[in-house]
Amino acid sequence: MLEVSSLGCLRGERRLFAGVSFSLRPGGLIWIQGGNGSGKTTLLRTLCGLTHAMAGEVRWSGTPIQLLGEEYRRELTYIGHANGLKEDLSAQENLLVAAHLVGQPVSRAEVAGALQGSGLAGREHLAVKFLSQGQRRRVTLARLRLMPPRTLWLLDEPFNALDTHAVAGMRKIMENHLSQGGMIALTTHQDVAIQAADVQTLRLDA
Amino acid sequence: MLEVSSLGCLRGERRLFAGVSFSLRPGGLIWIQGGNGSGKTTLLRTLCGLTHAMAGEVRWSGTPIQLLGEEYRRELTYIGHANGLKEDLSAQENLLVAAHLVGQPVSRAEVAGALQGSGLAGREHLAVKFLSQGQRRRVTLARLRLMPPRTLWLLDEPFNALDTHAVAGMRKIMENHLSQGGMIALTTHQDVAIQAADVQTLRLDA
Amino acid sequence: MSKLCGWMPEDAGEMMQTLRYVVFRDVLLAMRRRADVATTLFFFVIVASLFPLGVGPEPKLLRAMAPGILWVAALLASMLSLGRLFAEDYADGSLEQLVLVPEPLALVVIGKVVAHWLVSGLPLVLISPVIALQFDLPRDAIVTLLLALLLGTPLLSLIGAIGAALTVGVRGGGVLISLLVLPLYVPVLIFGAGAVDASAMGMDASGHLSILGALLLLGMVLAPWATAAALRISLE
Amino acid sequence: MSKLCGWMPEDAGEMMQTLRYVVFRDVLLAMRRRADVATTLFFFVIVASLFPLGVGPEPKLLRAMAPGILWVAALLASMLSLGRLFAEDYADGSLEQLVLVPEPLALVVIGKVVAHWLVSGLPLVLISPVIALQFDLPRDAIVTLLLALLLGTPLLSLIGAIGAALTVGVRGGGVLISLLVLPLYVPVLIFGAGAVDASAMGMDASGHLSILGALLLLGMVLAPWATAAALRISLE
Amino acid sequence: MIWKSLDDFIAMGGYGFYVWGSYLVTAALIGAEILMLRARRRAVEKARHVQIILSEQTKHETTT
Amino acid sequence: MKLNWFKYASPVTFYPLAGKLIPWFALAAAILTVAGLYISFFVAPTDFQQGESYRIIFIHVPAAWMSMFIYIVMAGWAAAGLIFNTRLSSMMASALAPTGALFTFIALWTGALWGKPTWGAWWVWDARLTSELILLFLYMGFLALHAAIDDPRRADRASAVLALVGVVNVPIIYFSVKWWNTLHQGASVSMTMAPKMAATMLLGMLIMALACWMYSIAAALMRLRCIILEREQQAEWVANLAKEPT
Ligand code: HEM
Ligand SMILES: Nc1ncnc2c1ncn2[C@@H]1O[C@H](COP(=O)(O)OP(=O)(O)OP(=O)(O)O)[C@@H](O)[C@H]1O
Ligand SMILES: Nc1ncnc2c1ncn2[C@@H]1O[C@H](COP(=O)(O)OP(=O)(O)OP(=O)(O)O)[C@@H](O)[C@H]1O
Ligand SMILES: [Mg+2]
Ligand SMILES: [Mg+2]
Repeated sequence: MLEVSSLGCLRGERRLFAGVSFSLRPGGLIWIQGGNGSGKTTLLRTLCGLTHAMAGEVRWSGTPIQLLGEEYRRELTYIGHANGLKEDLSAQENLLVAAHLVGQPVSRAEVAGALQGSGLAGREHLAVKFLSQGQRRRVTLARLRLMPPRTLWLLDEPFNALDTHAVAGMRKIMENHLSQGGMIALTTHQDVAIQAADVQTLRLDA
Repeated sequence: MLEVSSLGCLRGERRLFAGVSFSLRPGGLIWIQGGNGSGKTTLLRTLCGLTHAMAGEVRWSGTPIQLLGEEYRRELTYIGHANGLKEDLSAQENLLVAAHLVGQPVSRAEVAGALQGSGLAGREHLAVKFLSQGQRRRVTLARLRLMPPRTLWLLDEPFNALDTHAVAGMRKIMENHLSQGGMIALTTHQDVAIQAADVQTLRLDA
Repeated sequence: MSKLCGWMPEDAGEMMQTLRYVVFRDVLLAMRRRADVATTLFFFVIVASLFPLGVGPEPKLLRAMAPGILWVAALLASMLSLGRLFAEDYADGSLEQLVLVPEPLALVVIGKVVAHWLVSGLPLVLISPVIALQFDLPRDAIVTLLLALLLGTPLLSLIGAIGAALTVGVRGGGVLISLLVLPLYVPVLIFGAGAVDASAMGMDASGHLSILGALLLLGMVLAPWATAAALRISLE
Repeated sequence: MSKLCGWMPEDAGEMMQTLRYVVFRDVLLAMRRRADVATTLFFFVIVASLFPLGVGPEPKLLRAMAPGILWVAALLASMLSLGRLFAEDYADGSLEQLVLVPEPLALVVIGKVVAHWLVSGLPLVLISPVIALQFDLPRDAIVTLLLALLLGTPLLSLIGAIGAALTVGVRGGGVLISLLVLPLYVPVLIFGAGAVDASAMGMDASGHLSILGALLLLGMVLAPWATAAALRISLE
Repeated sequence: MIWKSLDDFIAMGGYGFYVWGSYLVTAALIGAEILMLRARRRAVEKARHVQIILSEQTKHETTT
Repeated sequence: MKLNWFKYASPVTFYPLAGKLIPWFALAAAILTVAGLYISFFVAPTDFQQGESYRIIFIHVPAAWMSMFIYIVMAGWAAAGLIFNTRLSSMMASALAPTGALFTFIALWTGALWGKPTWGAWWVWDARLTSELILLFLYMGFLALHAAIDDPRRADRASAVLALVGVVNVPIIYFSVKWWNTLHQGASVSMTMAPKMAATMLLGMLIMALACWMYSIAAALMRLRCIILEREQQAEWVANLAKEPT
């Protein structure tokens, strides 16, 4: 379980947000909303420990995440605004390497399956630099299709650049993850209706 | 007037599209649709002369654009998927330099006005690298607010990363441009209803 | 619509304006990092100081090597900063915008090269006498060194720009490119170091210097066009 | 949920796997961009071959300079390729992903350093005898050179990684990195060149070599941690 | 007394250029550091002043 | 005791304390400088080997000492800032760096001016000279890195890592350079002084060194106060400061 208590963040001399508290249980989704620059990305990065909070705490199963380190990182998948793909490697290679690096030894067939599911069949071996913007995003998101998935997904604008078909596909993946007891924290400016038992929203607007 | 006749494009061994023909008159908007990787970006880049077409021709007021060169570039504003901002310069400096480079000598006050209109008041002097994803996109799009605008706008996913408020603002700018006799070619996966007299759609799906 | 597009005067002044703004933009970017210029200088000084550490402190040996050392250091300092001449613009999408500027692309290239030289070439020329003193070069040789660097560093920037443009978003052919561009530096180095060498030995260096000057002229005429062509190809 | 997270064995094998895949990834990438590897190598060759051109053909002078020049060239070549060690990963967002890998970050750093050495250090070691022959070094000295480079170049990669990590996301990183790293390279240069020098003069080089070895051990123990700390700070 | 005259003092036994070059440059550098510190201090003070005025204004606006 | 220590480890309490200390250190520096210069130029006798050129020693050696000492102190503060995460320590480190670099430069400059009449060259590749040059590079690296990172907290931490790496390396560099020079004898000139340093010379040198010390502390504290003000613009206590005369 992810618990966030009275988290606050300063940027430059500006207070981005303060007193953010929520908790996310298995099967729960939190949709972080707010205008451009309201601090959604900063919040997500704080949740995965890349940025330090000025105030408050993030706890995973009761322990502050700084104390957990690797144990916490093992539970989480963060997909940021940047795709994190190497332009010179193919989609297949990118996924294979990424999965192995986080200790998820997938086979080539599994990767091919995930890419196929993302509508990239026939482009598995093309260097990522040749792919279109939306195709790159699809490759990045295909990580979420590789089994067995991490528990906590932190997704920053996952639907950016995706066409409607791909958005629908992603939605299904996310619903599936939630129904299996996963957790998702999500930001998006698009109106995507995700069906889940436990959906919270959090507005960060100043 | 922009005329496109039986344009075709190959990528690798793949035929992206072929036989694309349309014409865009003053006040006209063309919405280029298609799934991820269907060739929308490639088409837009061909329209501004960054990519050469395999077949067919693009004509501006009757002359092929390759023959026009600078004269054509003087008429056009292309906003691609990448923002084209320098991270170390402030929003204000970025806009000033960009405008002067294309021979549009704007004043500081005009730039400040455009930024204000884009909801970036108070952040004019912050280096772009500190801005959020959506704020960067807003800075890029603020070029379209600077007077006097170019005639032909080629916009690749302008609404990416924007919040709903900013999308509405952009829509108004675009409608205004069209009503003044401008032309727009646009790609977007989001459903934005732009009110204009002459709206065409073009589907590129394979 | 004619009102929308006809507002702009088409004259040489506008070309100058584009040029000025390209230079302005790049110098501004460099100035944003106050440390940037100083860092290039220090790099030059450090590289020049490394050689004595490797070769040993004998003044005679060092004096013989000094012209070569100084030129290699200059070449490196200029080359290190060249790598990013177009790469950053390419990555953030502003290179596309520069290519779409309604002036000849070669003009934009000239602007970028001038800015590069102002930021990384000129300071280096100015500090070179101090380093020449560390190697105990005679006064004549120091003057020649200054002149040679003044002619040579812009040439390095011009040649380097071609390489930088070719390697923007390379597709495979990269090995060939480095094969082509790196050897182009060699003449600059040979004549540059040769001039200083000659003058350190009390001979006339004007032959070497005039060859450098001729190369510079040739470079100024040809390199911007080659760079512009290379950029268009890379962006395709 | 326990099923979701409990599938993974936690053992040393897994750490090895992470290490192996970091190395694999970076070497693969380098192979895709063979131009980079070639440029490093070329640079080494050009810097080293320039001196005979600049200094003149006296074999005695050349032989005296050779160890120093070869080592400085190696230093600079290794440093040139450092700029890309983390910068590209940072720009495309994959550095964040590497930091989030559920193994100690120092392990990832070791992987990247190993890959960097394989790609830019090793080829240089392998080509060095050829260049040493150009300078007419005796056979013993060439063997010593090989050994010294074999010990020294990994150390260069290790020290360089700290500088690369500190300059991640900093503009002008390429030049700044050299300002940070080159002074730290000095001991490697001195003992490396010293070893070759000693052996060229017919003396025993094992003292120098064992100091290099000791420095390498020290570097292997300390540098990955410093680099990991620097990376975390840079990503903050 | 070591020095016969002021000229003798300035000449420093023929090493005047080197000795005074050392001391005067040192003095100049230290003086420059002090001046730069002063300037920095003044700049901070000015920025702070502006900010205080601004914050007082906004306080005023929000209360009224 | 412990409480007291941490009280002064916070910028809020240290700021006024520093303000009170600065005049005293500045005064001490001024008095010691006058005394030191008097001894250097009017008391110390002429050196029979080098003539008057040796009088450079009274600024050269203190500057060289300070350059090395300040680097170590700076690295110590940087380490404290990194480990205990105290803001003040990191600020102290960045306040010391420019002064240290300044003294390094002075040591180099005066050394070069001394070398020309003594050795006939502005510069020789001697071990001590070379390691002082490298020390200048290390300072410059620290300053450049700090200036290149915009976020002050990040800049503090990154340059602290660099300072620590440097401190591990400084002895290695020092000894390697020393060894390097002894290996290649030959034309290099070794630094020799008058056989027996007269007591007055030593006294002058020590007093000048003390003066440099006092000056460094005063300058670092002044810079520290500026840094505190710059960084804590928005903090309430800084705003309150303005209402009281400083
Ligand atoms: C650029 C040139 C020079 C540099 C960078 C330099 C640097 C240094 C350094 C770093 C020290 C302190 C060493 C220590 O305490 O272990 C020092 C001390 C000293 N230097 Fe220099 N020096 C230079 C030129 C000279 C010259 C030309 C002379 C005189 C001929 C000289 C005479 C001395 C003396 C007498 C000491 C004090 C020695 C001691 O405390 O053991 N230096 N110098
Ligand atoms: N150094 C700084 N000084 C002032 N403001 C800063 C600084 N650094 C970041 N900011 C501000 O912090 C905010 C960062 O927001 P963040 O990226 O988290 O926004 P977001 O909610 O993800 O927005 P978007 O929807 O555009 O992605 C921005 O408003 C930015 O202007
Ligand atoms: N060298 C190549 N070999 C094969 N296919 C290629 C090559 N280069 C590009 N492509 C394909 O060309 C297409 C480029 O599409 P483009 O970027 O124009 O798509 P798009 O319609 O803009 O998509 P999106 O909605 O994702 O932005 C992609 O499908 C890509 O896979
Ligand atoms: Mg965001
Ligand atoms: Mg596209």
